[in-house]
Amino acid sequence: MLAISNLTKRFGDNTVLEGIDLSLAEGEIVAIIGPSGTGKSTLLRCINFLETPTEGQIEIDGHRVNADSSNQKAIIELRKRAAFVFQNYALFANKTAQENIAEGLITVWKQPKSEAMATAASILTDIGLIDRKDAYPSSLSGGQQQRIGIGRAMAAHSKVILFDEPTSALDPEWVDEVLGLIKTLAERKQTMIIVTHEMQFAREIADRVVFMEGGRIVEQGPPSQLFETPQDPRTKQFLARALKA
Amino acid sequence: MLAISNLTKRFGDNTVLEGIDLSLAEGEIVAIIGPSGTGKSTLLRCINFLETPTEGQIEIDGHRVNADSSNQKAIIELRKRAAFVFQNYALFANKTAQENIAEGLITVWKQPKSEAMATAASILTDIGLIDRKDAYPSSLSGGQQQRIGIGRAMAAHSKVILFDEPTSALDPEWVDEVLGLIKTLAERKQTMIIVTHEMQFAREIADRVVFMEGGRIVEQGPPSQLFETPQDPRTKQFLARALKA
Amino acid sequence: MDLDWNYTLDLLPILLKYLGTTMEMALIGFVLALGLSLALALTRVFTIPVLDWVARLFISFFRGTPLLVQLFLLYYGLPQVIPALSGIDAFTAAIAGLSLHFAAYMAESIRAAINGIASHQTEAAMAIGMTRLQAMRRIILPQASRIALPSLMNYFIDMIKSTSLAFTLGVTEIMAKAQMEASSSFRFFESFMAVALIYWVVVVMFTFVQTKLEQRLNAAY
Amino acid sequence: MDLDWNYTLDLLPILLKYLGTTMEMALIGFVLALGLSLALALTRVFTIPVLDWVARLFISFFRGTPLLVQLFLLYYGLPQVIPALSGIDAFTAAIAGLSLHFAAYMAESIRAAINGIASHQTEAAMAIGMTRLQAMRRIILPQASRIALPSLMNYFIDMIKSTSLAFTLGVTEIMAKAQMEASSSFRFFESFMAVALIYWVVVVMFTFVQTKLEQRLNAAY
Amino acid sequence: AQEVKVGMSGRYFPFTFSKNDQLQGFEVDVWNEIAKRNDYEVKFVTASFSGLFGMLETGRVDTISNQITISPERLAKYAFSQPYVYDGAQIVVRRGNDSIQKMADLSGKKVAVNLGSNFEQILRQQPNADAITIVTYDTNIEQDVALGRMDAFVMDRVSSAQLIKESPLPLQLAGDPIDTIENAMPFLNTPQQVKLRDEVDVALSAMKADGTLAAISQKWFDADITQP
Ligand SMILES: Nc1ncnc2c1ncn2[C@@H]1O[C@H](COP(=O)(O)OP(=O)(O)OP(=O)(O)O)[C@@H](O)[C@H]1O
Ligand SMILES: Nc1ncnc2c1ncn2[C@@H]1O[C@H](COP(=O)(O)OP(=O)(O)OP(=O)(O)O)[C@@H](O)[C@H]1O
Ligand SMILES: [Mg+2]
Ligand SMILES: [Mg+2]
Repeated sequence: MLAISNLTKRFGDNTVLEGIDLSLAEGEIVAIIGPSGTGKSTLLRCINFLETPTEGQIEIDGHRVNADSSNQKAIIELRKRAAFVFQNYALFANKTAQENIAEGLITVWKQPKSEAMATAASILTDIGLIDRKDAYPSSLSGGQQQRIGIGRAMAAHSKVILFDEPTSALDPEWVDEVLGLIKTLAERKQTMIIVTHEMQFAREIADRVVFMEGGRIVEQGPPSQLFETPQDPRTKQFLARALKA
Repeated sequence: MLAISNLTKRFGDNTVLEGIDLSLAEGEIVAIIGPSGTGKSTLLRCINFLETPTEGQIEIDGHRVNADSSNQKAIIELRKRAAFVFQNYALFANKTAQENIAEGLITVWKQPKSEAMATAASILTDIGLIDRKDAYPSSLSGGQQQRIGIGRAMAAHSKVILFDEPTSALDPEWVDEVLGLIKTLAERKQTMIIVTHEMQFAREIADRVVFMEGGRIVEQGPPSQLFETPQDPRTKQFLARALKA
Repeated sequence: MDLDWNYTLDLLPILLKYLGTTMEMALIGFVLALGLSLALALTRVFTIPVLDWVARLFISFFRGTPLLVQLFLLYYGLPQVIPALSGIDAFTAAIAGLSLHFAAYMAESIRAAINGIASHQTEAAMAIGMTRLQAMRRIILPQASRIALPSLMNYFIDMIKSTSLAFTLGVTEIMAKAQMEASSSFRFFESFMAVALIYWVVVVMFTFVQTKLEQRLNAAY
Repeated sequence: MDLDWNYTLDLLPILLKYLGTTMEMALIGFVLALGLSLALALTRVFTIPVLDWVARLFISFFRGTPLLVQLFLLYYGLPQVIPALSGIDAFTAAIAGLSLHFAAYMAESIRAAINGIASHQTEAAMAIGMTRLQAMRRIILPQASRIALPSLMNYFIDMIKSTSLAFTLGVTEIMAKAQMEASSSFRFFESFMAVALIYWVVVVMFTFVQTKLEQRLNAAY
Repeated sequence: AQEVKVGMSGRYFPFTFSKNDQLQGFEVDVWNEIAKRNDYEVKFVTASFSGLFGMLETGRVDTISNQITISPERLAKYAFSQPYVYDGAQIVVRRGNDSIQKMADLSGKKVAVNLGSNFEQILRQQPNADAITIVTYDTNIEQDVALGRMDAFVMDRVSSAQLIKESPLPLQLAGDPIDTIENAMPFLNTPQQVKLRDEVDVALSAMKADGTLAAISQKWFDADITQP
C-alpha cells in the first residue's frame, strides 16, 4: 500500500537518510523509534515531499513519485493520500479550532462548508475539544493545540497518516483518548506511521516497530520481538536507556 | 526561600488560578502534576510575573512582589531570581545555540562576552550539544532546541528554575542526561519547580509532588505518599489514568 | 507676514469641490495597485521562472524613477510610440501612472509580510494537499495582510497626496486648485494650510478605519 | 516628436553635478528619520503614557499632510513664530522636513515589523531578567529589521526622489536642474529621461546593497 | 556693496532659464545692470514658483524677478516697481490649425493656461468665458496642444514667440494678443523694502531713458518689449 524505495536525503553534504526501504500493508501501523537527530522527522517529511528526497521513490496506493520528479500535481496527489501530524502542531493561526479541521475538506476535497464544519465538529467531540471549537490556536494550551493537529489529520480521507511524535506534548490523561482514536482508525483499516519515543505507546499500538539510527533502518519487527529480543547491539543499547527512563 | 501566597489569576471572568499557596525551602524540588488546562503553566508564569497575577504575592529569596505592584525594577529583580524553561522552547531566533545560553549572562548579569561564551560552551558540553554551538534554532531538531532552552535557564545564577514540561519534547535517551543535570543542580542546592506529566520522572526527581486541578492545589506530599496513597478521589482518578498510560 | 485666516476658511469650500477628484483617483488607483502588487509579490515569492525577472524589472523601474517622470512618459511619451494611446484622457493616465508606481512599492511590502509568516503553516497546508496558491490564499495571505496593513495604509495615504502630481497632466485636484488660487492671490501660506487641513481630516478618517481593521485582523492572535 | 537622445547624453554630466546635493539630503535625512522613527515606534509599542499620544499626533500630522506643505511651514511659517529659526538655511530645513515626514511613515512600518516577531521570544528574554528595552534591542529589533528592511528601503528610495521638493525652498538638486534646463530647450522628454536614468542607476545600486543585506539578515532562518 | 537677493524660477525661457548649467536670461541681464548702477551685489536665488513668494514674505529674497504680472489684488499686498515689460496675452494653437484667430473662436474649445500666470483671470473676464473649457497646468501646456489634446493655450506673446522659434513642437500663434499685461517686481510693503524699491525704480527709469533696457530686450527678443 505504501512503499518507500531506496530513499536518500542529503542537506548539502550532510547525509541525513541513506537508502531507506520500507513498505506498509493496508491497515498496518508502524512505529519508528530512534535517537534524536537520527532522521526520523526527515523520513516522514520525505514521504509526502515536504522535503524533496535526493534519491529514491515513494508509492502510496498505487500512486508513485520519484525523487527527481517535479510534477506538482503528482506530489499533491501523493499528499492527498498522506496526512501529517506535526511535532510543533503547525496549526493555522488565522483559523479557529473547528476551521483548522475543516480547512482541508473545504479546500482540497471540495466539500460544502456546512458539511465540512459538521465533520469537524464530530472530530472535535472525538478528541474532547468541542467546547473550544471557536478558539484560535494562540489561546489554546499546548496539549489542546496538538489534539487539534491530530484532528486535522483525521479529517482528510488519507490512505496513511504520518505522526511525528503525536503524544509528546499531550497530557497523560489525553494519551489514552488519542490512543483510543488511533485504534478506531486502525479498525477502519487506517494505515499509519508513528514516530515516537514513548516506548510503551509504540508497543501497544504498532503492528511493527522500526528502529532507526544515523539515517538508516537498523532493525525492525513486531513490537514483542523488537522490544524483548532485539538483535542489533545499537538497538539493545537504545532500548536499555529508553525503557529505563 | 520561595513563597507564593493567595495567588489568584483571572483571564476576564475565567478564573484560572484560585488562592494558591505554595512554599519551597532552599534546594527543594517540587513537581506539579495535573490535567491539561488546569493552570499549571499559568501558575509558573505568574511566579515570575510573565503573567501578572490578579491577586496575591510572590516572594523569592526575601524579595517580595505584590500582584498590585507595577514596580518594573522589583519584577526584574524577581525574574533574576527565577529562570524559566518553556514548553515551546522560545529560543532567540537570531542567536546561535551558544549565544542563546550566553545572552542572559551578558545582558542581565553584565559578564564580559568571552567569559559568558565560555560558560555557555561548558553548559553546551553538559547537555551534549557542543558540536551544534554555532547552529541557529531553526536548523535544530525539536529535541535539540529544548535542550538549549534548559541550558539557557541553567546559565542564569537563579535561585529557582521553573520548568514547564521540560522533557515533553525530549528523546528518551536524553531524559536521563537532563535528569542527571537537574540532579547536579539539586546537589548545588538549586531550588526547582517542575511541571510535568511524566509521572516516573516526577517520582524520581521531586522532593514533593503537587497535584493541581481546576486552578487549585488539591493535594501535595512526598512522591511516595502522593503516588502510593493519594487521599483525594480526584488525585486517585488522575493517577489511575496517568500511571496506566 | 500678515496671515489672513479668513482666506483659509473661504478657500475650504472651493477646495472641497475638488476633493472628489482627488479621492476618486486615489481609491481607483489603490485598488488597481493592490491587485497588481499582489501579483508581483506572488510572482517573486514563488520565483516563477521568467515572470520573476519581469517583475523585478518592473519593480526596479517604477520604484527607481520619479512618479512625475512616469506620468510624463505615460501621457506625453507613450502616445508618440503607440498613437492609439493618444486618446487616453489625463484622468485615466494619472490613475494608471499612480497604480503602476505604487504597485512597485507595495509589492515589496507584501513580499516582506508574506516572508514574515512562519513557514511551517505553509507546510501544514501543503501536507493536507493544498497547492501553494491555496495555502497562500487561505492561510498565509490572511495573516500577512495583518502585518502588511500598516504599510499598505501608508502607501494609500501617500497616494492620496501624490494625486497632486496629476496636475502635470492638467487634472485639477485639491492641491492644484489651492496652488491656482494662491498664485493669483499670492497667499500660498493660507492656501497650503487649507489643503493640509483637508488632507489631514481625510487621513485621520482612514487611519480610524485602519485601527478598526487592525483590531479585527488581530482578533485571532 | 523627434527625440534628440544626444541632448539626454549631454545633460547627464550637468545633472550629475547636482547628484551630490540630492544624495546628501537623502542620506542625512534618512539617518535622522531612522532614529526618530525608531523612537516613535518604540514609544507606541511600549505605549509609554503621555508620549504615546504625542507620537500618535506627530505621526498623524506628518503622515497626514503633504511634504510640500510641511517644508513650506518649516521654512516659511515657523520662523514667524520662532524668530530664532529664521537663520536656518534651506538645505537644513529641507533635510529636517524630509526626516520628519518620512519618520512618520517609517515609524508605522517598524511598529508593524516589531509586532510580527513572535511574542514568546520577548517573554523568554524577560524571563531571564532583561528589561523590555533590552529584549527589544538584542532579540526583537535584530529580527524585526529583517522584516522591515524592504519597507525601509522603499522609503529611502522615495526619499531620494522627494528631495526634489526642496526646490520649493530654493535648493537646486538634480530634478530642479533638469526642469530648468528643459525650460530653455523645451526638451522636457529628453531631460526627464536623463533624470530618470540617474535615479534609476542610484536606486539599482541601493537595491543591490539591500539584497546583500537581506541575505545576511536571513542567515539565521 | 549692499547685497540684494533676487528670486526667480529658472524655468521661464528666455527670461530666466538654465543652459549648460548657467543661469541666464532677460531677468538676469536686467538685474546685473541694476546692480552695476546702484552698486549692489546681486545674488540670484532659484526656487519653484510657490516657494518664491514664501521667500519674499520671510525676507529670504528682496524681490522676485520672474515676469510677475500686476493685478489689483497683488497691488494691495506688495509694493511693485514700475513695469519693465509690457506684453499681451497670446493664443497659441497647433501648427496648421487656422480655424482659431480671435477670442470668439475659442467658444466651445479647450484652452490650457499655466499655473502662476494671470491668464486664467484674463480668459475669465472675456465675454465668451462661459463657453470655454479652461484647464490649468503645472507645466507642459505646449505638449498637450501639440498632441492635439487641447485646442489652444494662452501665454504671454513674447515667450510664445520664443517657444515657437526654439522648441521642436508644431505650434503657431493665433491672431493678435487679446489683452495687454504689465510686468513688474514685487517688494514687501515695509519702509526698508520700499526704499529699495525706490532705488530700483530710479535705476529702471535711467535704463529706459538711455536705451539700455531696450538693448537687453533686443538681445533676447529681437524686439523692444519694455515699452507700452
Ligand atoms: N532543513 C535542514 N537543513 C539542514 N539540516 C537539517 C534540516 N532539517 C534537519 N536537519 C538535520 O538533520 C538531522 C536529522 O533531523 P531530524 O529532525 O529528522 O531528526 P529526528 O530524528 O526527528 O530528531 P528528534 O527526535 O530530535 O526530533 C539533524 O542533525 C538535523 O540537524
Ligand atoms: N492568555 C490567555 N487568555 C485566556 N485564557 C488563557 C490564556 N492562557 C491560558 N488560558 C486558559 O487558561 C487555562 C489554563 O491554561 P494553562 O496553559 O495554564 O494549562 P496547563 O495546565 O498548563 O495545560 P497543559 O498541560 O495543556 O499545558 C486554559 O483553559 C487556557 O485555555
Ligand atoms: Mg523529529
Ligand atoms: Mg501547560
